[in-house]
Amino acid sequence: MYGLGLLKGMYVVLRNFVESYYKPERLVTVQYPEERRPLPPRFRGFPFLIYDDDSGALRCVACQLCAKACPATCIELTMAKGEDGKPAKRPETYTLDLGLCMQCGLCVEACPFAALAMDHDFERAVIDQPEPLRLGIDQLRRPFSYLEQINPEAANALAPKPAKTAAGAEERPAKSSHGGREVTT
Amino acid sequence: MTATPLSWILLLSAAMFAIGLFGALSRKSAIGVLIAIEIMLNAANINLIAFWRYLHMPSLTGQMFVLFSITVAGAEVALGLAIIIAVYRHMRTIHVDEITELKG
Amino acid sequence: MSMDNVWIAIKQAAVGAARDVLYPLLDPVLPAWITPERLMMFASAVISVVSILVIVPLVMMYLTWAERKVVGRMQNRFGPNRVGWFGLLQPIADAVKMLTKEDIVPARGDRFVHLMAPVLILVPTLLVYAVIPFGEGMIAADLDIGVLYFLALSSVTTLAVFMAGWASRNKYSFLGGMRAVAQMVSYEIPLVIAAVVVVMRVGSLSTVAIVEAQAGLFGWFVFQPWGLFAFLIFLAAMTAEANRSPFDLPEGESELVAGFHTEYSGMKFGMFYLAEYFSALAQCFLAATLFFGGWKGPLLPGWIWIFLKTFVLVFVLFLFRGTFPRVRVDQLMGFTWKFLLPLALTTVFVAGLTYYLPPVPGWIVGAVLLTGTFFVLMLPNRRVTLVRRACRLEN
Amino acid sequence: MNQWLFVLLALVIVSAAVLAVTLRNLIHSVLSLIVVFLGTAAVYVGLEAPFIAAVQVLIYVGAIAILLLFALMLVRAKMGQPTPHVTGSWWLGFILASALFVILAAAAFGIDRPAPPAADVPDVAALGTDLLRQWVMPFEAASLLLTAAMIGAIAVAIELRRQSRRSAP
Repeated sequence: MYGLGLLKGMYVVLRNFVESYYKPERLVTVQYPEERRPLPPRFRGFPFLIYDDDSGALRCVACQLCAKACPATCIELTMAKGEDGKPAKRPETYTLDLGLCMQCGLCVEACPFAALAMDHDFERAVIDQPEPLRLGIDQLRRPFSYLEQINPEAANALAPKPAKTAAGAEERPAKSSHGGREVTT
Repeated sequence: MTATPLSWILLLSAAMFAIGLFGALSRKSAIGVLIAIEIMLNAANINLIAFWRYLHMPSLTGQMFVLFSITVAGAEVALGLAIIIAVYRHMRTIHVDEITELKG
Repeated sequence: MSMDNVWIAIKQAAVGAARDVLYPLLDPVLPAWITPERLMMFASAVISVVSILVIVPLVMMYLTWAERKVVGRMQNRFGPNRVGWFGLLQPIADAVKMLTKEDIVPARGDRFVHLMAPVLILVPTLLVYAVIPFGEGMIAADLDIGVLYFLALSSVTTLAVFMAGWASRNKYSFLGGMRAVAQMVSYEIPLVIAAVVVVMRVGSLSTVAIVEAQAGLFGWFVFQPWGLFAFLIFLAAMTAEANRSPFDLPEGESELVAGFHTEYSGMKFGMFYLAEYFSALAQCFLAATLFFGGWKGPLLPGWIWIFLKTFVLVFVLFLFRGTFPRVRVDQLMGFTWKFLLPLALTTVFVAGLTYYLPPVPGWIVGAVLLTGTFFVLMLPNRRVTLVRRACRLEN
Repeated sequence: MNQWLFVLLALVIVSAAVLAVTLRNLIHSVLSLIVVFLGTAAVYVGLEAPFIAAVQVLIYVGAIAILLLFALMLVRAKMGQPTPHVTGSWWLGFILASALFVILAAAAFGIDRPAPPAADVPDVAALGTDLLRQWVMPFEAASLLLTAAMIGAIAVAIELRRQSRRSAP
């Protein structure tokens, strides 16, 4: 019948309206600044550099793979020189241009040394924006414990390589794949 | 209104009629002429209602005349505009003094 | 003393006071031709006008708030609840924003027509409230051409929409204006015919007489077959006339930015916004008067009944807005010329026919005839849409 | 309603009519025409004919004015620049019109009738019954006329569309 579809539509909307007053799952929105909905673990904010809690040393070895992988070329880094002039395996400068970064997460996947992870903070609105939006090493570095807190599943995937001392074949299942890049089931 | 003498109302409608006539004669665009004709029609209607109100109060002939004159005016404007649009489509102008030839 | 004539008592007291207190006080100052009766008439007129100008904008302000709350809840989200307790101060916030925003007039637009359009849309919409009976004696002007006065004035707003569209010198608002005028003109005819159905049965154009004729609960015209169909046509035409819900083509945000009032900002845009809600509210009041027995109702005083009925109708308008997608222009025109108009004409015929039949068989005959025409009229409309889709699928 | 109110109203109507006839921009002249229509409606209300006033507003302002505006749009008359809007021999028209006005005014001054009281003004119901009793023939004729006018107007418009389709390749 011609009008039946209209009535069905109206019935559904009316039910939604009435139930929103007594059924909690009908009302999905929260009062944002006061109440916050927990972010899903795999949420991709801007990338950050991981450093081991105890040693405080960055896990990044300045291999430029993330810079190459980034489609928006927003990562620039230079390798540091050791005391004796030889290149040391740590970044001297590592800048991430927030203006260009589109939070795609390719750098995290490209990094063989699991030194990058995606952050969970998205409230970056400020009144006077410092020009330009480039974050240096000290703004990007985060402890590994922070990663465990926001994204436990990725954390154990990027677990620090078991120390050489605790040699035991069974502790190192991932011997074959270089770095901690097993595919998490 | 009761205190207004009949002659004042007739004066108003005469003035409106004269203005309409002037417009119809002097306007260059056909739609301007139609506007002027509308004013003349309104002037006539005012006269009808004035005479009905002052002279033949109980009988409703005056109002009937005005009702039918309004319907006729409506039909007339519709047709007039249709013709004007047809003329414009054909001759690309609606200035009355340029629409002189009678060819189809 | 029911609540109804409390209002009448207040008014008489005020008018009496005007004569006894005010007139002697001002006598030396007043010119000769102001006699006590004229002063009383003037005082009662002032009271009615002031009461309308206070109540209706207030109701309208909280109509906007209610609309955003209700449509929000329909979409599983809160309505505005930031400003004030339940967002109750939201209308005031909107009003302040409207007032403080800068007034822009398009450069090559027609200044005078651009300024006149909001006036020409707001004034008739407010004048229309003089004829709506809010309660027993609570009507500003009981004209004996009430309904015609209402329809005549609501047709003037079409002109203002055109002026707004043209004067803003902007392609989209001009298109929006032309669409709005075409829509309002073609939806005015079913609106007028639906009102004529009720006027024909009551035998008088005055809204008070129409309400008096709907005595008793089942006396409402909605319970008559022709009354129900006339109400449905009136409802459809009403949403179209107010450019709302499924027919909000003129200010279709997606295509025409904001339709005819794109180039308006600040208070002028506010006036358009006001006028839209005023006319929707006025037409809901009229629908309540024509079909739902105005202030007639069992227990509560009259004016509560008419406000209740109007808010139910307004809720239905919100429901439309929450449910229906926007109609295409050809569907819009096809719906009124091929479906609403023939249905309205048959309703007039059936209403006239059943006038001479005794009540019960009349009701049945009316119901059968009208539902029959409804289904018969549906055939051409449904087949047309199906056919067009079918041929599109082929090529 | 008394004399001075009527005089004020008359001034408004006459000035709007003069504007409607002399304005260069056609859209403005249609708008002043609308002021004339509303003025005449007010005069009808003054003359105790409210039904006619409402019909006047409904038909003239609600329909005819919009029809004129639509026609203006369709004709795409060059509204913008000031084209010479008055024919060469406008002064001839002026003389003729003023002569006619003088004659009508002279006739008008002769008539002076006391206005009957507003009490026995027949109400709308009487108008309705009269319309379908004594005046039923003109009523039907008017409906025929309207249909004929509608069909005529459409016939003129449609014929054009077929023409333009043929000319367009």
